[in-house]
Amino acid sequence: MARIGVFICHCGENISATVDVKKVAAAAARIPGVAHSVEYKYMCSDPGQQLVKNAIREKNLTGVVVAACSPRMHEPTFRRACAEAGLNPFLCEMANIREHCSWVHEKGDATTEKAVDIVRTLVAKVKKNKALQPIQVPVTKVALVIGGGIAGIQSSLDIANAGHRVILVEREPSIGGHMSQLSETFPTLDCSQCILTPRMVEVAQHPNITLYSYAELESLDGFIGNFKARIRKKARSLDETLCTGCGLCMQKCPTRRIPSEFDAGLGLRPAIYVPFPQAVPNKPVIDREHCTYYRTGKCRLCEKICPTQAIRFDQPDEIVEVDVGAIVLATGFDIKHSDFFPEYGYGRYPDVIDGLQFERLASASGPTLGEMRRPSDGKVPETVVFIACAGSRDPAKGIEYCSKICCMYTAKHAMLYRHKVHGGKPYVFYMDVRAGGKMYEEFVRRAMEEEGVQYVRGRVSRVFERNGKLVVKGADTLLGARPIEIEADLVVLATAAVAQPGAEELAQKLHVSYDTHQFFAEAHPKLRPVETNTAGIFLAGACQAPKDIPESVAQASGAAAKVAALFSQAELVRDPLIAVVDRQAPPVYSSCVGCFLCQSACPYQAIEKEEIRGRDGQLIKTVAKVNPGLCQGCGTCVAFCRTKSIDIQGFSHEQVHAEVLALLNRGERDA
Amino acid sequence: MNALQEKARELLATKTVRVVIGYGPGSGGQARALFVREAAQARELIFDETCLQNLAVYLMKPDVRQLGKAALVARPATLRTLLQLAAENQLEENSLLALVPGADGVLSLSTFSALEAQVASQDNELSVAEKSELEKFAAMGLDARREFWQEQFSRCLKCYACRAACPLCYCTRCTVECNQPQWIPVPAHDLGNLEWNVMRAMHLAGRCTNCGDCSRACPVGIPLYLLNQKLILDVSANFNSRSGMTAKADHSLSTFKPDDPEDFIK
Amino acid sequence: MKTGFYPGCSMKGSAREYSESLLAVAGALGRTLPEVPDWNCCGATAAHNLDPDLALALPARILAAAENVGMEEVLVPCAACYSRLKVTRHELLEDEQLRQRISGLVEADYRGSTEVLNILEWLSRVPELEKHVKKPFQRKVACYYGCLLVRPAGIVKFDRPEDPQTMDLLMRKLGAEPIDWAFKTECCGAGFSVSRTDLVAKLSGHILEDAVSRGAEAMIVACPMCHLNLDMRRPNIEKRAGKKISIPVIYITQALGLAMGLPAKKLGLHRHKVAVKISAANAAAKDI
Amino acid sequence: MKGMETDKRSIQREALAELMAQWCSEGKRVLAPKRSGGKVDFDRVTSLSEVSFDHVQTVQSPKSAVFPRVEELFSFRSTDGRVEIRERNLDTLPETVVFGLRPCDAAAFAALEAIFNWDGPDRLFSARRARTTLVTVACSRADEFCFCTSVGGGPGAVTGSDILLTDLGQGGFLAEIASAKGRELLSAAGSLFGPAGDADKESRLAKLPAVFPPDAVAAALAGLFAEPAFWEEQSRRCVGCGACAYVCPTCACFDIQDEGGATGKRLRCWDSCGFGLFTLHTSGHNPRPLQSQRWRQRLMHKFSYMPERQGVLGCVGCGRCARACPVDMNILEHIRAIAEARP
Amino acid sequence: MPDFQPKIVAFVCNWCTYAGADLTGTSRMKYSPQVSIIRFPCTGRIDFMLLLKAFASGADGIIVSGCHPNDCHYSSGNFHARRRWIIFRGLLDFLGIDVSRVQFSWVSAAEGAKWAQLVNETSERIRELGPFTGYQRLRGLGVG
Repeated sequence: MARIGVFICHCGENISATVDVKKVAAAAARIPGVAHSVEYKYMCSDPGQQLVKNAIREKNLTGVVVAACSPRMHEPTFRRACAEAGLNPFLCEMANIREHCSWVHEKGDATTEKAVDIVRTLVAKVKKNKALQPIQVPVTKVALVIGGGIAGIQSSLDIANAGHRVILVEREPSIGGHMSQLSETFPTLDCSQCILTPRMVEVAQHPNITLYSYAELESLDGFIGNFKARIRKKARSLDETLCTGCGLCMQKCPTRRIPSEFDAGLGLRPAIYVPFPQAVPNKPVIDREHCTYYRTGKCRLCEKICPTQAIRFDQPDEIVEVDVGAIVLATGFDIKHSDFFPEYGYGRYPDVIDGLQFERLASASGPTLGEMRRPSDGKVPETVVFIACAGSRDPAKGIEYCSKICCMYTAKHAMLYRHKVHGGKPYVFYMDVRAGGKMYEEFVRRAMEEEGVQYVRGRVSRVFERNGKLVVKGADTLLGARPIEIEADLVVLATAAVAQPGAEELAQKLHVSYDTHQFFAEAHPKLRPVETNTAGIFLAGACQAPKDIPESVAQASGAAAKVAALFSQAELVRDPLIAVVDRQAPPVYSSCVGCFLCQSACPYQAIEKEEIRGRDGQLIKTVAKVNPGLCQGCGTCVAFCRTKSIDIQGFSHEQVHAEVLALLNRGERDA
Repeated sequence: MNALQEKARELLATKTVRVVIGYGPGSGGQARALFVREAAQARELIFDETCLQNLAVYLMKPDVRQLGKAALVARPATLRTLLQLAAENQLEENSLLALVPGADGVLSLSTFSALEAQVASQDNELSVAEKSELEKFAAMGLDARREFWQEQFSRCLKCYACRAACPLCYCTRCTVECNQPQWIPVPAHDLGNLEWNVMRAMHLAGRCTNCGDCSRACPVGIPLYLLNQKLILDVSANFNSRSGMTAKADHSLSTFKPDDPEDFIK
Repeated sequence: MKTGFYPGCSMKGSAREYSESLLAVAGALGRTLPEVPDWNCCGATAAHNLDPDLALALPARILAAAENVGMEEVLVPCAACYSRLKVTRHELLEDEQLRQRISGLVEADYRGSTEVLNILEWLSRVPELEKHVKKPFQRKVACYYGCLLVRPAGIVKFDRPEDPQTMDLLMRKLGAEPIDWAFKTECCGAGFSVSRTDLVAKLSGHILEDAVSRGAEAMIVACPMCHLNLDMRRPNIEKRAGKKISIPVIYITQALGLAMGLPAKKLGLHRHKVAVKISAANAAAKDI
Repeated sequence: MKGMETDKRSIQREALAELMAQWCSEGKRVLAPKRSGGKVDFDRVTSLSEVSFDHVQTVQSPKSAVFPRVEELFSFRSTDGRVEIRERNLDTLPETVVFGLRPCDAAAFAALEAIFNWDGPDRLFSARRARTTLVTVACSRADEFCFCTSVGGGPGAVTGSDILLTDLGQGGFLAEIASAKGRELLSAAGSLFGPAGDADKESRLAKLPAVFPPDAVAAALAGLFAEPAFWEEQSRRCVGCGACAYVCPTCACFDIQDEGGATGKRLRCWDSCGFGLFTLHTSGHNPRPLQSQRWRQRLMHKFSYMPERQGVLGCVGCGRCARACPVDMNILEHIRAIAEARP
Repeated sequence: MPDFQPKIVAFVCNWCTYAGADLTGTSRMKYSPQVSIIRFPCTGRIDFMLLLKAFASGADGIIVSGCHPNDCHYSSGNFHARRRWIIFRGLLDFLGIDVSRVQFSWVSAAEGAKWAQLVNETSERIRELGPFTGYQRLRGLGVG
């Protein structure tokens, strides 16, 4: 027989001003199964909680209903109090008579009656509550970080420094990401490589970090604390243990005119190459698509020249399988040149370039060694036009979101240009300048006011060539929308920052959700910006949304902290409010018929097939099983199950059924 | 011996299958299910317009499963049912031979792709007559529809013949058998009958292959097919999907599209 | 596909040659283009400056008339008329109440089944157009689209609004070499043709000058208004520029007719202000 | 009623209509076969014109007159841990005339009585039975599912009926008054009946030769209980629904259900031994897990256990189960096979 | 029927509508007290049978509300629920059961005002429709 305690809170006057709490307490006392019913001024105060604890002990309560505020407010408080008094915390429910009653209705009998209805409903529910034990899941304390840009590097280092093993996977031959391509960084104008390279080296040398460069995630199984990742190490075509990184092969390679990815197509590289001199690891790869040997079957010059005989033309890809407990996704972003604005002539005119190409032009390690020379003829540009929002914030022709980094890098570009070409005339066409951030606005002001950058507020309608100049036609909306034309030598487009091309595919491999732009989706836009909806997978950097370096680094450290917190326990403890599949003694074993329609409904791939076998090993039936590590407790599967074989703890069939009946049958059906 | 009988005889004689589930002559000029286990008995098989039962129902019965590998004489709806059962993990590939008698002899299908191809080649749509009957219903008005169904359901005995005859009602524990809580009242009173029938229809939504056996089974003649066909139309109109077309799990109610209609949601 | 033809006022007046060349070409391609019965003015700029209902009612009546006789689409060669019909169709289909109100106004119900087609869409659907070419149009041409064929992009949903390609592709099929230039979709001055000839001289002047400077030997157009400004207003343009500009302006249908070997007279080439010299429109003779 | 001399009268159709009107005006519930949507079934009627005469047999039996699909046994109310039970007031049960049932149906009431009052009288059943009068109409036609003559009945058998009517043609019926209740009816409306005359009842009756002796069946069954293969063969196409039991005039299995919470009713609802759940124990064990065992139970119960325990056969040969069966389990065919399988 | 006070049950998800209703309270907006809330983890959890149970137990109207599309805490529970309701509504209507007594809605945690408005509008509509006697007559025993 149930012995339920009902505790009605006045919440000062927040409840008692409109609800007759004495009447509620008296009515609750008459509900069958209620052994104790009291009201008190502040139930959440220490004396209030003591009231609950004492009653649990003295009246030997089997369940508690606290009629007070929203469970979203104080459910943890009262569950903890119950636990302290020796009652399983999951035998405590809250009846929300404040937010859902006293605050939204006028004082009167109807309001008091509704409060009684709510209490009766929760009493009916709590009678069907079951004592639940938290779920414990073992944790493999190894993190997988996908993406070796600044975000991935930072996360890896933070996790490794917390004492945990990290496996860092990078798709390109070297880590470093976009940051390694940058010239100088806003708002301090310090050299990007100078601040990045030490971190890269630290990664390479850290005893806790295993780096797989030129590698990609093949597949992922498992769940939080217990993932199994398969990583494809693409063939570098050389034996890394033998290669000393001397670079002879690169000097001798006869195929030398391949556009360099690192230089954003502005420079050239050989078929056997490292992307840039500071690469980590500093071991070349053979680009099999361009290599003469792979194309014609002849050459093998590098093989002959290599002092350590490290070249392996027949090396296959290698699959490595690793067990990891958490994953940080840090795959970064891409910039899109596509034809959002064909009228700007990108791809048609060599001197219309994007921001990343400008970075390479301005970089001391770039194709012009930092001299400002335009791609077409190497001339020093006298006039440069920067076009902001070349694709961003344009629902009609581009993408609707703001790429966030362009205002700042455009100001930086204009400034860098002025530093390198003193008499040069930089123009910036912009919609708005968005410079929120520490020292950002000041930086842009400096560009405008001290560095002689002409900011023109207006959009560019087209860019065309006339007499060897690039004519930029636009409007100056601050000067009465007057059409203007600027004859430029170089045009730089701040193209949109978009998701990496393979992002969608990767998200599907990992079962993380992604938004309409293929950026990975955070679990909550404000309160869980680092987590994904898949437990144990975290986000760092621009793979979630466009971000600048400090933001990426901050999120990377945030993700690392989440991983470290997860790894701080031997076992993962979770609320047991998850789905469970019926199990019974033989000969039934389970009422599940194994149709697995629940499987396609589960957003978390938490439903597995379990084969029930007899002692002789004979398959008796295949039934559903919920993986407690993956289940998040939404209960979608529960509503699908025709045999009612899946139930969800905390919101079970019996509980919700009892609530419905109790709510609608005032004083009638209280068995 | 006709082609079907010959095929059955051969399958049994070669022990390719242990039983051929087909149709034989029954009472009152109707056909009935016939379980042929000896080659010699194959000549009793018939296949004509009286052969209506969806024999796939027997694949889900343990008493029949224990006979060993089966060949099953399949009508168009039976083939859809087989695919739906496959999609619901109830039928393993190549565990069964579906025999489809046709003008050019008897097709014998065992792979899912063969079943899918056969189903794709047949007419799976509701007939014009079926659609127009549903339209007539829609035009009847809410009150008239309520009265109609209340009268129909008032006759329901809860004998569950509809359930037993349905090859997709293979659950070993039906919702009506759950009593903690008691979802469906056991008594055959108006409320119990309504809830049972709503539940039966909902549980077949997106799954029913329109064989019609539930209606044929009902001893008091409740036109259950109307409910099934209504939901078949709704599933097709709203989700552009149809049950029994593929052996892959593709249940229209446990999947979704982000742009599903929602004009009824405030 | 039953395709109707809405000529509009220009095609019966200042742009007769556009109509003549279109019908000549259609005939040579073996297609008939029945006119929309009892058609009326599309309202042009005037209506939608004055009365929004009228601006929709006039095109709605045309569309209803076409739909009524079972035309699945209407070819509207005039870019301005095309714009009005296309926009009207869009507005009516977006808003059922509006559709009913406008239908009430014109006492004709347009249900939306009849589509609106511009000349470029119509031509680019001709299968294997290049097979009809007898005298390849071996000239450098400036394909000029003007404002209305491609805008507003969200409604007409035709080609890239700032860098359209359809006409360039068509001209390439005729054997011409379209130039890469910057004024494809710039405004010619349009309706200011009468009121502000100075503006037209400036805007159209820029267009012609850029085309000429990039070596174009002919301007190809698909809009009576553009043609009017670039051709008839040539004296004003020349006066403003202070130089003679002799590049001819020809309709895409005329260019096609020439390439198909149709006689110049039939194509109405003699009606232009700026002479289109066509001693022999073939590869050898460069004097169009 | 056995041995009681039947009183023979005649009655014209118009008088019969008047008689029925009289019953209704007295507040009696009259249940009779009624045609609706292609099926004929018992329903409440208020006039003879609603009644079907030309059918062979109704879908359902008239047993619901005394054993409804669902009935309240008592109601209860629980307050403060004490349960208060309110018995049903049996005086409010309706006086009922079942009209137009067949002789086989009338005979079935004896089987129901034997079951319900086996170890002690069932108050509710007995009260209903006491208030029920059976006015049977003899069969002028039989179909291939009928076999009353093989189980001791016949198309014109009087046993069980209070009054048996036989259609003599031209609107005239022979009325055989076979019980005290029948005589009560007659005395209340004596003027509506005429003398019987020398009508030839036999010639109006359906011809239905017996096909098996019931004793042979009972004897054979005894030897077949432990022959699972036999029952598997017989029941293979059975899908395990309850249609046969629910239409059967003698099947009396029921299930007890409480509805409501603290306040509610205890209900008796039809059940069927054909359901897998029927014998499922709380432990999960099921003594009859296979459909073949449940089929065996059905036949054994009717043809072996009931004759043995209650001294009455559990089958009256109405053929309803065979007609209702969705998979054509024809009981006659199976019983004949059993009779012939006699070792 | 001026004195008729309908009984309305609201089945809501914990993350959006329940929180939205909390916000209504925090903002002290007023609404009709005839509506009581039952909390679920997600609209995906709401079994259609519960709606029938509510009607059978005497509800005159039902509100079902959860997160807006793409906002589901569990990413897709509401999408599954939406499909279920599409079919369920069609079936009820076909059976002659007035589906206007069931109001489906998306109310986010930020839409306190929308919740108040939804409740008031729904109560008003149910008040106009009157008690759901057509369904409530089905309660109890069909056969004496």
